[in-house]
Amino acid sequence: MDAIFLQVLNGLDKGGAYALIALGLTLVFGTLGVVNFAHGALFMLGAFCAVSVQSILTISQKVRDESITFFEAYKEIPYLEIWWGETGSIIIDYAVPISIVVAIPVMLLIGLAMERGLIRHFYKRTHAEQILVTFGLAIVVQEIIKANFGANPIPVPAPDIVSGSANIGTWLGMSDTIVYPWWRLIYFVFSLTVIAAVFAFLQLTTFGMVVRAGMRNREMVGLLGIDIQRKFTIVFGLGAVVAGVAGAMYTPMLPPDYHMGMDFLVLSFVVVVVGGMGSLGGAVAAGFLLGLLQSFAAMNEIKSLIPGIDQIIIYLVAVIIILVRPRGLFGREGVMED
Amino acid sequence: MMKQTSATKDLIIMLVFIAAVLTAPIWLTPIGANYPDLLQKFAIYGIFAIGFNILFGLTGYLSFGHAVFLGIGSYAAVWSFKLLTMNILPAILFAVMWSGLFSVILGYISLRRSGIYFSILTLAFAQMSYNLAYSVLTPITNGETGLQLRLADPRYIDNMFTKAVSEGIPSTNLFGIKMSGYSGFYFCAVVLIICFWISLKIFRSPFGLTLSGIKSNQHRMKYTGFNPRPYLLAAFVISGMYAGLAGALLAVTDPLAGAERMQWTASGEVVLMTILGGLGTLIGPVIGAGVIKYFENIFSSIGDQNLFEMLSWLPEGMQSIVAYVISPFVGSGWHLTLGLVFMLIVIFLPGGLVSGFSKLASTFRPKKKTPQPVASTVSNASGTKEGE
Amino acid sequence: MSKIITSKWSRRGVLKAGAVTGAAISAPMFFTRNAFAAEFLNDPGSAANVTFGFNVPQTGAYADEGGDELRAYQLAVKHINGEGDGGMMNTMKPISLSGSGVLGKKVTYVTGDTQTKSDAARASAKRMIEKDGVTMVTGGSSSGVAIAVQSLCQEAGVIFMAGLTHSNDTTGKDKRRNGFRHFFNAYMSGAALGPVLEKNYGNERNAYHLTADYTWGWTQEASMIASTENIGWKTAATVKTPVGAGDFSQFITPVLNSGADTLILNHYGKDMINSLTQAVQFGLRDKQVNGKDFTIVVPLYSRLMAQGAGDNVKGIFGSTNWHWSLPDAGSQAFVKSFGAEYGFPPSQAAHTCYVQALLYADACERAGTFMPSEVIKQLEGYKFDGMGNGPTEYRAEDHQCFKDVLVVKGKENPSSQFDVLEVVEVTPRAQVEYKPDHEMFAGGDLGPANNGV
Amino acid sequence: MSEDKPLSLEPKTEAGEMPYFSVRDIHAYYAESYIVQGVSFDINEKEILALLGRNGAGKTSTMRAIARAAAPEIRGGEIYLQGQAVHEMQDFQAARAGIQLVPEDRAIIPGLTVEENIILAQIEEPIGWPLEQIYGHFPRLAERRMQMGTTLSGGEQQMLAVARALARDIKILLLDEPYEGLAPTIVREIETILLELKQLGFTSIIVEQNAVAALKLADRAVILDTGVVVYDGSAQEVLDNEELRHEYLAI
Repeated sequence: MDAIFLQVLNGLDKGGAYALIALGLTLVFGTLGVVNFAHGALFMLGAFCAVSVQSILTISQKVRDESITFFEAYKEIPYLEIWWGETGSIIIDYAVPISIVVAIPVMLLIGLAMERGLIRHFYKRTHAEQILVTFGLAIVVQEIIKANFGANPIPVPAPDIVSGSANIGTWLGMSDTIVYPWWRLIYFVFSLTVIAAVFAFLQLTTFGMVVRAGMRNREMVGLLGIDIQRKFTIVFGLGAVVAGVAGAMYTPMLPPDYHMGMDFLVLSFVVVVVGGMGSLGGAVAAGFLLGLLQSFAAMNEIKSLIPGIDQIIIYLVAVIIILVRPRGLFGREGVMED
Repeated sequence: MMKQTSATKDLIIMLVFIAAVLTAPIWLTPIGANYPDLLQKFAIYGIFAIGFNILFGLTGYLSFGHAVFLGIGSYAAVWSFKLLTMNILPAILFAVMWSGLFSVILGYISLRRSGIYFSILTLAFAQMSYNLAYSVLTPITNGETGLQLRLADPRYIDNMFTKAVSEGIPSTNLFGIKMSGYSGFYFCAVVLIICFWISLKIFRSPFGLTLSGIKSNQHRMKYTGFNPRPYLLAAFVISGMYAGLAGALLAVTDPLAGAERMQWTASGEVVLMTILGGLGTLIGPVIGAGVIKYFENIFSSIGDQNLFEMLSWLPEGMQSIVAYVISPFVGSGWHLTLGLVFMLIVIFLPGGLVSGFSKLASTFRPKKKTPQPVASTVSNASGTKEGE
Repeated sequence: MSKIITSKWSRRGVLKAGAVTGAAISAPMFFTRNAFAAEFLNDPGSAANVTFGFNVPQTGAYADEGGDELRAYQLAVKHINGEGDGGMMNTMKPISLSGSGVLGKKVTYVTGDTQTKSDAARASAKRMIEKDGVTMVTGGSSSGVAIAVQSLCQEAGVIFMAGLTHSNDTTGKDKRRNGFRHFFNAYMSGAALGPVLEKNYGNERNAYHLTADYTWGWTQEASMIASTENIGWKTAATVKTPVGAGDFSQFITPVLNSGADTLILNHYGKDMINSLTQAVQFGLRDKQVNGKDFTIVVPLYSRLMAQGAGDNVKGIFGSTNWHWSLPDAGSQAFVKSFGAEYGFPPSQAAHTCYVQALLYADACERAGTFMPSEVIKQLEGYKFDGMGNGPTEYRAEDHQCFKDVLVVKGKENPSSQFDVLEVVEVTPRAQVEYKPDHEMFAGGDLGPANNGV
Repeated sequence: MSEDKPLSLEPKTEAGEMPYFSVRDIHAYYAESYIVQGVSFDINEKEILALLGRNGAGKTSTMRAIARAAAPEIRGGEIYLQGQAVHEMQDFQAARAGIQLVPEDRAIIPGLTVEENIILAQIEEPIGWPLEQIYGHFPRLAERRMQMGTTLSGGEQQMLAVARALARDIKILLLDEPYEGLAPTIVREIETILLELKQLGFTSIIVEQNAVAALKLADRAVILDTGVVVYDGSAQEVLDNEELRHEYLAI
C-alpha cells in the first residue's frame, strides 16, 4: 500500500514534466500546425538557463589553494560571497528559483526568434519537412550547448531548505516509510500551477480566446480581420516558455546535459499523440497518465510478472493508441487523421 | 531531371557508378578516406540509405525506425557466425530473412497510418526494440556489451569439416577469402553495385511509378478505388531488407552487433544521409551516406593540432583567430557542422546535394530552354511547394 | 573554449606534434604498406616515428573521464620522448626507457572518439589501425567498449592496453592474448570492501542492489553479493537499471519499503551521480531500518564522479584504483607533473592510462621490437614498482594486473574541491587475489597472440 | 477607414471612372487544379449580385479568392474594392478593408460561446454593429449567448454567422450558400434577414444553389460555367430566360 502511494507520487512528478513539455508542443502544433522536433531542445535550453544563472552567480575569484602542495592549484571563491558574505551564499543557493524568473523572458525571446527566423518559413511545407528542419535545428542547438557547457551533466542543486525530503506518511497518519523529496513535490505543484496559468490565460483573456479560436478554425479567424500569424508567433514564444521553465525547474531532479532534449523529445511526442494531437487537455491528461503508468511498470512486482515492461510501456501505449484511436484519448475527430 | 529514361542512359549511369565504386580506394586517397574500414562503411551505409530511399524517397513515408532492421540484420549475422559457420553467405541470408520478416510485421502495423502517425509508430517500435535489446533480450543481444564471437562458440557447420585447430577465433570469410580489409570492401562494393542496380530497376518499373504516384496523390488514387497499402508494404519490406543486408555486412566486416545500432538517433542518421544527398534521387543517398561517414570518421578526428597544421599558411596572428573561429565546427564539433549543413539543405536545397550539383552544372551550361514556373513546382523531388 | 586554446596550444608543442600527426595522416597506407615484407601489422620498420592510438570517449556520458585520459596520454608521450619533467619515468622500476622515445623512434599519437559506444569505438580503433598504422590502441572508459575494442585488436593483430574497465569479463571470459588491463576489477572491489563494510556496519545487514544493466554492472553485482554474503549480509533484491536512465526515482522508491537497510549502487559515471543524488534526496540516508541507520555503498568510486555528486558522497564507502593524494614517490611525481601541466590533479582514469602507455613503451624497449607476440612475452608475468600502486604484476594467465586496492570514503570536510575522497585502507594484494579459473572469471581463453600477418 | 492609405494606385477603367468593387480576369488554383479561369465582373455600391452556376463552376472558389482565403491561390488578375488592390492583400487585410465572407459551412468556431464568436469579430478595427444592436436584431442569439456556438441549430448557426459578419464594418458581404441544408421554414426566416440587409443597403454577393431564391434577392446575376463567366446581366432576365437557366443552372 505504501509502495503504491509512493509510486503514485513518483508518477505525478514525472507526469508533471511530461505534461508541461507536451502542453507546449501541443500549443505550437495546435496553433501553427508545425511538428516541432526542436521542442525537446527548448526544454534543454530552459535547463541550461538554470545552469547559466548558477554559473553567473558563482563567477569566482581564483585563490591559490594552499592545501595542495604538489603543484599550483587554485580554488574558486564566488565574488558574491566575497562581497556580500552570507547574503551572497543565499543568493547562490537560490539559483534555480532565480533562473525561473530569468528563463521566462529568455525563452520567450528564443521562441520568438525561432519562429521568426525559421519556423514560419515552414508553415506551408509538408510535415515531413517540418520534422526534418526542426530535427536539424535540435542537433544544432544541442551541439552549441555542448560546445559551451561540455558533454557532462552539470548539477544544479535545489535551495538547501528544500533539498531534503518531506515526511508525507507522518502528515497523513500513514506509515513513516512514505517520504518524498521536497523538490519533487514542488515540481508537481509547479507543473499544476503552470498548467492552470496556461489554461486561465487561454480561457480568460481575449488573446487566449483568439488562440483557442485559431486552433479550431484558423481560416475563419483570419477572415475576421485578425492577423493570426502574428498572434501565433507569440504562442510559439509561450510554448517555448512553458518548455523552458519546465526544464529549468527539472534541473535539481536531473542534472542537465546537452542530450536531455533528445531524450525527452520522443517521450513528449508519444504523450502528445496519446493525448490527441492538438488537444491541450489531452496533453496534460496523457502526461500524467503516462507518468503514472511508467512509475507502476517499474515496480518490481510488475516487472517480475512481465519482464521488460518498464522499458516499453510508454511506447506500447502509444502504438496501441495510434492504431486503435488515432485521434488520441481526447483529440477531436479529423485532426491529423487521414 | 531523370525524366527521359532510356536503356542506354541507365547503362551509362550503371557503368559510371561501377567505375566510381571500384576505384574508390584510389580517388579517395587525397582526402584520407581510402582505408578499408571507412570504405566498407561508405558501401554499407550506402546500401542502407539506398534502401531507405526506396521507402521515403518514393512514397514520402518518413520512417524513424529503420535502424531496427539494421540491428536485426547484424544480430542475425553474428548468430549465424556463432552457431553455424564463419562463411558469410548463410549470415547474409539469415540477416535478410529476419529483417524481412520483422519489416513485414512492423510495416503491416505501421502502414495502417500515414504522415506523422507513421513516423511516430516507427519511432515507438524502434525505441521498444532498442530498450528490449538493452534489457530483457540480453540473452540474445548481450545487452550493452554487444554480441561478440567467442572461441567457445559451437560453429556446428565449420566444426563438421575441420576438427578444432584452436588458432584463435576464425575470421569471417567467403569460401576462404577473408572479409576484412580490402577484400571486405570489394565484397561490399559488389553488393552495393547490385543494390544500386536493383534500386534503379525499381525506380524505372511500373511499381516504382505507382509508389511515386502514391506520394504525389494519395487521395486521388483512393478515389479511383486503388488500394496503395500492398505497394507501400512492399516498399517498406524491400527497404527493411536492404537495411538488414547492410546490418549483415557490418557484421561481416566486423563481427559485432550492438544495440545502439537500433536507437532512434541511428534511424535519424539514415534520414540525414538521404536528405543530405538528395531524397528521391538514385545516387543521392549514397553520396549522403559517404558525406556523413566521412564527417564522422575523418572530419571528427581533426584535432586542434591538425587544425593549426592546416592553417600554417596563414600569418601568425590570423592563424589562432581563424583556428578559434572554426574550431567549434571541426573535430568533436562535427555534429554541429552536420546539423547546420543539414538545415541549410532542408531550407534551401530540398533536392539535396545532387540537385545542388545539377543546379550548379546547369548554370555553367548554356541554357536550352527555360523551365516553366508552374511545372517546376510539380516535378520537385521532395514534393514541396517553393514559395514565400 | 578560450581555455583550451591558451593552455593546450602552446605554439612549440603544437607545431611539433602537428607535424608528426600530419605526416601520419597524409601518408596513404594503401600505397606504402607492403604486407608481405612486414613481420607484423603496422611495423614501423625504419621510420623515425612510431604511432600509438588513444581511443577515448570525447563525447557522451564519460567525456570528462575521456578528456582526463587524453591529457594523461599526451603527458606520457611527452615523457617517453624526453620532454617535460619525466613524471613516473623517474620512479618506475625497473625501467628500460631512456627518454629518447621507444627503440630510437619518437612516439606520435592519433586520437579517436569512442562516444562510449562499442560501434563507434571499434570504428575509430579501425581507423587508427588501418589508416594511421598504430602498433597499439589504448583507452576507453566503459567495460563494454573495452571488451569490444580488445577483441578487435586481437583480430587485427595489435596490442590493446585497456583503459578504465572494471568488469570481471575484460580479463575473465572475454580476455584476449593481445589485451592487458592495469585497472583493478569488480571482484577486487568486492574483496577489498568486504572487511571494511563488516568493520563499519557489522554482520547483519540487508542489502538492496541497483545495478547498471551491462557486463560491468553484472559482474560488479555478483562480486558484491559474494563478498557481502560472505560477511553474513543478506541480499534483499537486485534490480537492473538501464544505462543512462537519468531519472532513477522509480527504482529508488521501492527501496524505501523493501526492508533493506543498505543500498549498493553498482553504477558508474553519470548514472552513479544521478542515482546517488536521488537516493539522498529521497531521504534514504536519514532513515532508520531495523534499528540501523540506512547506508549506501558505491563499490566503484572515482574522484570525478565524487566531485559530480557533491556533498552526497560524504561518508560513503567505495573502492578506487588510485587516488592523487597517495604519498608514494611515483604518485607524487605523476601528480606534480600532471598538475603543473593542467592545473588540477589527475583522476584514476588518467593514472591508469598514463601507466598503460609507459608500460607498453617499456615492454617494446625490452622486447627490442614492436611485434605484438614479443611485446606480449615481455608483459606476461611482468613485475614492476614505482607506478603509484606499489609492487605490481601482470599475471600471465589472464593479463590482469595485481596490486593493492584502495578503499575510500567520501570526505566529511574536504579541504579543496579535489579533496573529496579519503583513503581509509590500502587492501593488500593477497586479499584481493584470486585463481585464474575462479568461477567469476571462467569460460574465457586468451588464445594465441596475433601479429596481424 | 482604410481609404486613407490605399494599398495600390487606382486602376483606370475604360470609362475612366472606378466601380465600387471590381473583379478583373482572376485565375485561381487549388494546388495544380485550375478552378477559376479568368472571371471578371463589377458591382456597384448597394447592389446585390447573385453568383450562379452548376456544382463545380467555381462560385465558392471565386468568393474565397475575393476574401483572400489561403486557398485557392490567385495566380493572375486583380480585385479592387473602392480602388484598393484586394488581390495584393492577405486574408486579414481584406477583412479589415471591409470584405466579409460568410462561408458555406458557417464556420462557427467550436469551443467558443455564441457571444465569443461575435466578440471575435470585433477584436480588429473597423467594427460594425455593437453587441447590443446585434442582440436587438437577433433575439434568439441573445437568449443563447452563453451557449457553445456549435450547439445551435442549423438556422441559428446561419444567423450567428450573419450576425458575426455584421459585427464587422462591411463594405461588401459575401454570402456563400446561406440556405444550404436548412428546412424550408428556416430558409424563409433567413430570407427575411437577408431582405432586411438589402434594405439596409449592404453591398453583397450571394452564391446559392437555390438560384430562384437568390435571384429574388439579387439585382444582378453573373453565371459561371467551368470557371468562366457565361452571363452577366440583370437578375430578372435570368428568371425570365428559361434557355439560359436550363443550360447553365439546370433549372
